[in-house]
Amino acid sequence: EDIKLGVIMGFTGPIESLTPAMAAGSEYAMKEVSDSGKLLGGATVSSVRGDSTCIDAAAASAAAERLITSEGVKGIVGADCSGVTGAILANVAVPNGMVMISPSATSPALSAAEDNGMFFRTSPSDARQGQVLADVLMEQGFKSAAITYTNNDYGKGLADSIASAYAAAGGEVTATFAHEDGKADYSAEVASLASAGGDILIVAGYVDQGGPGVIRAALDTGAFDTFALPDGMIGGALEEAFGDEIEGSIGTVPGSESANTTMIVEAISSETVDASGPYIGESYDAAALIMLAMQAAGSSNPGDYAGKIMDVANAPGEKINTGELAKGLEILAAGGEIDYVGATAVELIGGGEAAGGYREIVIKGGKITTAKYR
Amino acid sequence: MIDFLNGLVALSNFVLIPAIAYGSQLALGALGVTLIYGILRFSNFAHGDTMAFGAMVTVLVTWWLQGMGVSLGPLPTALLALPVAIVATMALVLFTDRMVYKFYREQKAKPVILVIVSMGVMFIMNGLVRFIIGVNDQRFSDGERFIVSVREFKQMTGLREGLAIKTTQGITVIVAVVCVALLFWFLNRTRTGKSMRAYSDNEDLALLSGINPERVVMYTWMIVAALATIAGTLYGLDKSFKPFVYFMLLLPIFASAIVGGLGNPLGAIAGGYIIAFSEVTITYAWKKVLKYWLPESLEPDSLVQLLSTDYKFAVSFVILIVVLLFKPTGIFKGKSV
Amino acid sequence: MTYSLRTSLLFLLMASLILGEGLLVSWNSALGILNFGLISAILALGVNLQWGFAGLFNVGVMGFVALGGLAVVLTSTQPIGEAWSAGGGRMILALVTGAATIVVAVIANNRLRGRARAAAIVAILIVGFVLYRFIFDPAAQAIEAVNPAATGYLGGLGLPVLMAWPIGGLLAAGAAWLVGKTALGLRSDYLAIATLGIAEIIIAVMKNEDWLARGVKNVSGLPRPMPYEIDLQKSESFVASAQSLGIDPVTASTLYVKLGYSLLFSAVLILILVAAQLALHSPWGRMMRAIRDNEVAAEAMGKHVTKRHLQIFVLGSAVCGIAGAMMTTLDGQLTPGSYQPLRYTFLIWVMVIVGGSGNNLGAVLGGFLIYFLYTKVEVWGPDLMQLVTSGMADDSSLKEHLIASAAHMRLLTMGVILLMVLRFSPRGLIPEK
Amino acid sequence: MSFLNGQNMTGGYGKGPDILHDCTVAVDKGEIAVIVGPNGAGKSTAMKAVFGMLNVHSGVVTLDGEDITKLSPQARVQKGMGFVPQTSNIFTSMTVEENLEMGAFIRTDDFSDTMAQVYDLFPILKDKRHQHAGELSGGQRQQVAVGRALMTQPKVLMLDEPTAGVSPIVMDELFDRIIEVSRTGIPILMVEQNARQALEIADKGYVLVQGANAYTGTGKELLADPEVRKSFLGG
Amino acid sequence: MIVVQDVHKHFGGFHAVDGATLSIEPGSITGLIGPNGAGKTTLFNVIAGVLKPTSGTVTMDGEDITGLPPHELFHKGLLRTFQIAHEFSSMTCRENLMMVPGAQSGETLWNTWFGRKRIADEERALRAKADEVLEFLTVEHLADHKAGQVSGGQKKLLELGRTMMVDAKIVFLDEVGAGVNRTLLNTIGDAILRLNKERDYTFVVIEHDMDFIGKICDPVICMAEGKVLAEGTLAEIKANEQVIEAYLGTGLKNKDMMEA
Ligand SMILES: Nc1ncnc2c1ncn2[C@@H]1O[C@H](COP(=O)(O)OP(=O)(O)OP(=O)(O)O)[C@@H](O)[C@H]1O
Ligand SMILES: Nc1ncnc2c1ncn2[C@@H]1O[C@H](COP(=O)(O)OP(=O)(O)OP(=O)(O)O)[C@@H](O)[C@H]1O
Ligand SMILES: [Mg+2]
Ligand SMILES: [Mg+2]
Repeated sequence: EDIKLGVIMGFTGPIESLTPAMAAGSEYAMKEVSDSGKLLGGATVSSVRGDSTCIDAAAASAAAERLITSEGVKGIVGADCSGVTGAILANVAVPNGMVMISPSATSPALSAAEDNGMFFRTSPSDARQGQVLADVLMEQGFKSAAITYTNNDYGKGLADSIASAYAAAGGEVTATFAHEDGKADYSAEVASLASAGGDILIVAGYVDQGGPGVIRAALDTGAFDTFALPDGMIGGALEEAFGDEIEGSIGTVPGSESANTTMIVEAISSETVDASGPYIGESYDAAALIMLAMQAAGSSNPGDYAGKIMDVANAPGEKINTGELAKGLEILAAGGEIDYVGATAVELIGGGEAAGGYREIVIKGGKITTAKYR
Repeated sequence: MIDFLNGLVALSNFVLIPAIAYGSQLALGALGVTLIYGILRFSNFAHGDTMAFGAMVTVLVTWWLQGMGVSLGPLPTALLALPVAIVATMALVLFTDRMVYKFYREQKAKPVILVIVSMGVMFIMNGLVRFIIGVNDQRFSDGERFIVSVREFKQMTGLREGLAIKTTQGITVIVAVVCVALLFWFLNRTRTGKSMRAYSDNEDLALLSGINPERVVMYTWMIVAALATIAGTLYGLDKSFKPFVYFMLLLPIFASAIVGGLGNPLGAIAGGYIIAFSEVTITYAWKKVLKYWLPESLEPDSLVQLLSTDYKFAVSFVILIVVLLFKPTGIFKGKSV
Repeated sequence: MTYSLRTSLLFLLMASLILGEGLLVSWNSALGILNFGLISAILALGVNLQWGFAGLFNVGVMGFVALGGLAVVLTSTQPIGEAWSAGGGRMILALVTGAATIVVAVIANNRLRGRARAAAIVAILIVGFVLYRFIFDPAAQAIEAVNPAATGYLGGLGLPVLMAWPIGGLLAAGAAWLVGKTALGLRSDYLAIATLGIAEIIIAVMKNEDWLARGVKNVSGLPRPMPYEIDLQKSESFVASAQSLGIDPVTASTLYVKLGYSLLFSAVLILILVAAQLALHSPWGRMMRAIRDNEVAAEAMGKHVTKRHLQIFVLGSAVCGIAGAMMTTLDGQLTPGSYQPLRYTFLIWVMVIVGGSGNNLGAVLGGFLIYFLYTKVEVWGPDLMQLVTSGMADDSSLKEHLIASAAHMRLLTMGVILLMVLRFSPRGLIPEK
Repeated sequence: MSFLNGQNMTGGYGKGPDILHDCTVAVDKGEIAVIVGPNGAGKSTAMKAVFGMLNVHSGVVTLDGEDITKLSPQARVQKGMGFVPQTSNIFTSMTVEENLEMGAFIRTDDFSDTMAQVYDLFPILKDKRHQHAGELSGGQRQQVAVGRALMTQPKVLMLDEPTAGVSPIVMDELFDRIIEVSRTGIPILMVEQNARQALEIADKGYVLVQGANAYTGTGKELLADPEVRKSFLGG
Repeated sequence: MIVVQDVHKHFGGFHAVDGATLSIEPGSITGLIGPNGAGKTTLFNVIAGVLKPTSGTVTMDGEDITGLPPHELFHKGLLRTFQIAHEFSSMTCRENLMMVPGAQSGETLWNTWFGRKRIADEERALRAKADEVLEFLTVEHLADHKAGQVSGGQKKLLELGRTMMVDAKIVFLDEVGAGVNRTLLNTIGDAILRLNKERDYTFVVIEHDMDFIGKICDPVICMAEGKVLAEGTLAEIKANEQVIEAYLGTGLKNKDMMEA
């Protein structure tokens, strides 16, 4: 049997440079499972990609529609951006009873979406990260900060939660300004942020969108020289672009000690896929969860395995790390229980979203280094 | 007095210098748009992607040069690569013209058809660039980053506020001024330039005067290709090269060309600065500057900001519309088809 | 080939494309395309009214579509009582103050002369602005503070969602009237960029004014005029009738809902199309064409050009607003960040031009065809790449590179198709007679 | 054979119906040939056909014995043909002087003399040399148009209603000048509705009706023909 | 009934109309002549509301109409033609005429949807009228041709034809004759005389053809350099030294005219 999984991401559009690696991450998990030959007695898994465009809800729904009704996929990894994710969920996934696990839609609003138990995400809601980042800032002694965020639901939600957590912890937010991704120039934003001042600039953006532009302008004008960077900003591109220019900057990314993405990143890195961006591990995990749940339910039917996703993701059971999917499948086949850890220390809470362990990073010697796990 | 200077330096550093540099970048892009409009009489949506293509060739050649160990000392190596890129871009646009636009010209299609056609070309060029170099940020700048950096400036003057002027900013401004002067001279003083204007005015009559229309079109595209490549490269040097951003640049570039008056090179320059300055100044938070300028008792604790930067783009459009209401064809009385 | 034969053939071809999608791919996908095709056709009609009839180069379509979308939220969601009590009254006062400032400024502009005029206007605007911000800021803050993750806005009127369509039209018409009053003195590309700017301003407001419709935080779960598929799947009578037709209940429910939308949208399209056709083939249409051809002469022949321009600009924009509301209803959510000029303005223009500007049937055809292609090239692009690379060695890096960039073939394919169509019929598929 | 000869031309615009039917116009060195006829007879069309701006599917055009039927308009300009069309015959967004310069576009010699002559002929243009031609009055535009053609120093000059809208005094001068030009050996082919004055100075006259030659003769002959006078010259 | 009082129109520093004062008697056919660039067309444009005068007033039947927009003047019965033809190029010649009458009930959107019957009746009448005018202008065969694709002279005829579609009080004709065949021009002259007699139209006619002016105009006004140079019957004007020097000249054409 060949089981098809849909991978719906914005292969064109504003985050087109992140998505190839994310898709490759999830497809890597599928390959791992297919190669093991242990899923449902030797089924193989293949992926069918669909373009979410990240922004066009209609196009994204049409793509999902096609995957489900004509390609006959049994589960969907995606979508990427929160807006289109919500649209696909409401218009296509729920009506068709399709399981959907998003690796990167982090909007808190999705927690409350009507999902009929079909929607999960492997990235934590932004509410949690705000708290973590605020803690890091206070511990490092940054007493005042300016915030700039990418003007979408991710950036806005994250900025809101950072601001409120930071203020609650006693920090002073001097200003909060949005920046639009893909714009030609960020002088205006940086000028105003500089005017507001602060010990550090929090940039809640994307590493291959407006984020670096803002940092560049801030560095060049001498407005700020240390930055606090949430998950969307952490990636190889950051090291490449700034190196030790942002020495001492701090950041947070979902992750835990026991989990690591290095293996996936190495496996998928190639000439054509730049694997330095975020959400690669999450994508791997999303695909892994679907397949593990199928194994647990003994069926590839979404209606059957949806209920098993929480079981395989959480304790009790044997911990399954990246690259150990075969082991997980075996245990499940034998009727045992697993606690999937994967690339991002998956722990699903509430309505099926990641609880979120975080890795605190610091830029040292021009490299992203791990300070500790939270 | 020192306080006043500090305030002034802060204002220059954060507002004036970035706005001038950004304005020049827009102006260079707008020159290309305005020329196509002025002579071939349509709004060329593919201009942003032409810029991206030109810049991409520069990036590739620069990498190659860097690999060979060639450098220009304090200046970016990309300047050496520029001529190659210009030639490549010229080849591309001339090829496009042959394959695409020529047909519609012969059909005497309405300008709006050409606009839509240029969107088709935009999609294709867009795909081409992403195809060759990918969608990610690419760095290719080297040489001395700053003419004056913040730290140097502070050391030099002993002021609390610093001032940075980047090499690329300097180059951009100089190049923009030189380009517009050359173009102005070319169009108004040379025979070829005049024949280009004549063609744009009345194609049939140009024919009757012995002007070869295909030649005019060819020259136009070649100049536009050169301008686009220069603009794209300078922008890429200053910020970074990313194909998608060139598409997004299109909007402010059009705004600049229009507010200045389509078809007029001086208008493109003026328009570029107007758009850039309105983006940067109107939403500026004056707190920092006022802290220096006002006596302590009056020091503001709010940001003293007229509008949030969220609206910077909106503001520049409001200004554009206001200008157009008083000067319906732009500041320099542009054309309209 | 005669004109009407050509037209019928083209529509037949379009119908068979959609039917083919249904037979070869899936009926769900076909109906999905049909529904967006219907909305696109309405949008194209709106633009064609303005451009094809009157020569108004409106590139602000996106703004009016977005206003239609906003209308859905303002009409159909439940009011948030808490937010209203937190700052509703004050917000209304602020908006009234803002409007009053502008009205007073306009009056001053008309009444006063000379230097006093400029001074008075500046003074009025500054005082008004400060007053406005003074009332507005706390109100907005208070409203946005009410449960920001889930609400944080005023909510709507709680009316049936179908009401949102005409209201969307009205909202767009109102905005168009304001825009028209100020900007319709402009011509060709100057008008274009002005309208483009206005659309950007509308989007900026929708993105940043969270109290209004949650800004970039989006409003999802909007009410819909059709039953939910889940409910249908649970309804026994529905399941029974589905089974009697031999369709599995899940598919039947999704098809049922889509078909319902198709009928609603078709009704709107036909209504607007008939009205537009009647108007075009009448002295009114003739007058409009005259104005488009030569404004100076039309003015000398007693036609009130400005008034007519305003009329058609408002009408066309209202149609776009209706379509925008329909689209948001279909999406079930309002995401201001998703309004991009490329998709909501230029794609519509492509529809009009490819279909044949100045011809209503052309616009409708263009709407269907271009939307169809826009969705299909997502599939064709990668297929094309597979085909291109099929001859290459499996491990060649060029092949890998080509396959990896296949997603970008979407726009490229779109571009190629666009150029092809315009090459073979430069005046559009169904040109103006 | 005449110096410029449009022989038995048949053709029309684009894919439309034929406008010209077997129409012949010709002019020799030192001659002035005038075409007259009712509105829509095809006079302008005949001129355009001679200049290669039309599909002529039968008939030939020769210049100085050479068959130029297949040449593009530009190439005909290079061969020394000058043409003033009836409508949109100036560059409105360029100054008067630039308009004249464009007339001399194919010349590589110094053309300041010719320009001075044109300014002598039309003094008003000298006053307005730096003004955009689009801002001129109707008659002034016409003067620019003729001036532009004169700048070419053509081997043969074709004028489509050069005197439409010019005042009597300028018209007189224009005719004088046309006679002068023709005396230097340059053949002149023109369409005129001020037909009586034009035929007065014409060596050859053609009356076109519905795209075909109706009457041909010397200017005097046509003027003397009562039928022609009544039907085409306004009695 | 039209009184032009000290009208100035400046373009930058150039005074195109420089203090023109004249009055047009009801029921007259006034000829307006003058050298190229005298300001005749500019004066027309000021009267017809296309240009706003720099100073001065225009009154019609005692009512100040200075600066009123053209469409309002049209409804007051003031029509004009353009020196450079302004046809509606993508419409047929018949449509060019049918669009003219004001207050067509089919011009309101409401009626296009709910008043089809009335529109159909009106259209039939209009069509007949338009065909009549086309026939009069000898271009009935062009009724269904696009106006952009007819000859230069035919476009001028359409200009004139439009003014014949409605009952006008006063019609300004800007060089209807230029480019029009002289035989046809004679017919047009007759028509103008007839409209003047039978329907009481007032005409103001700019023309450089003295035969035509002589045949239909009385009085004749000669402008030069933006001012009124002379006024009177054609004979008086022709005898005026200044007019001869500035405008008529003594050349071929003049001779020819004297002979005639
Ligand atoms: N828009 C303008 N800008 C500058 N000058 C202008 C403009 N329009 C007209 N003029 C000038 O005003 C003068 C009068 O022009 P007008 O068209 O009124 O002349 P006219 O008497 O109608 O001449 P003609 O008999 O040649 O038609 C001319 O010298 C012309 O150059
Ligand atoms: N661009 C065109 N396309 C199609 N038909 C045209 C075009 N121009 C003119 N015609 C037609 O060709 C015929 C001859 O036109 P032409 O311009 O040669 O007339 P003409 O003799 O110059 O008249 P006039 O004295 O009025 O200028 C007319 O019936 C006209 O309708
Ligand atoms: Mg003619
Ligand atoms: Mg005139």
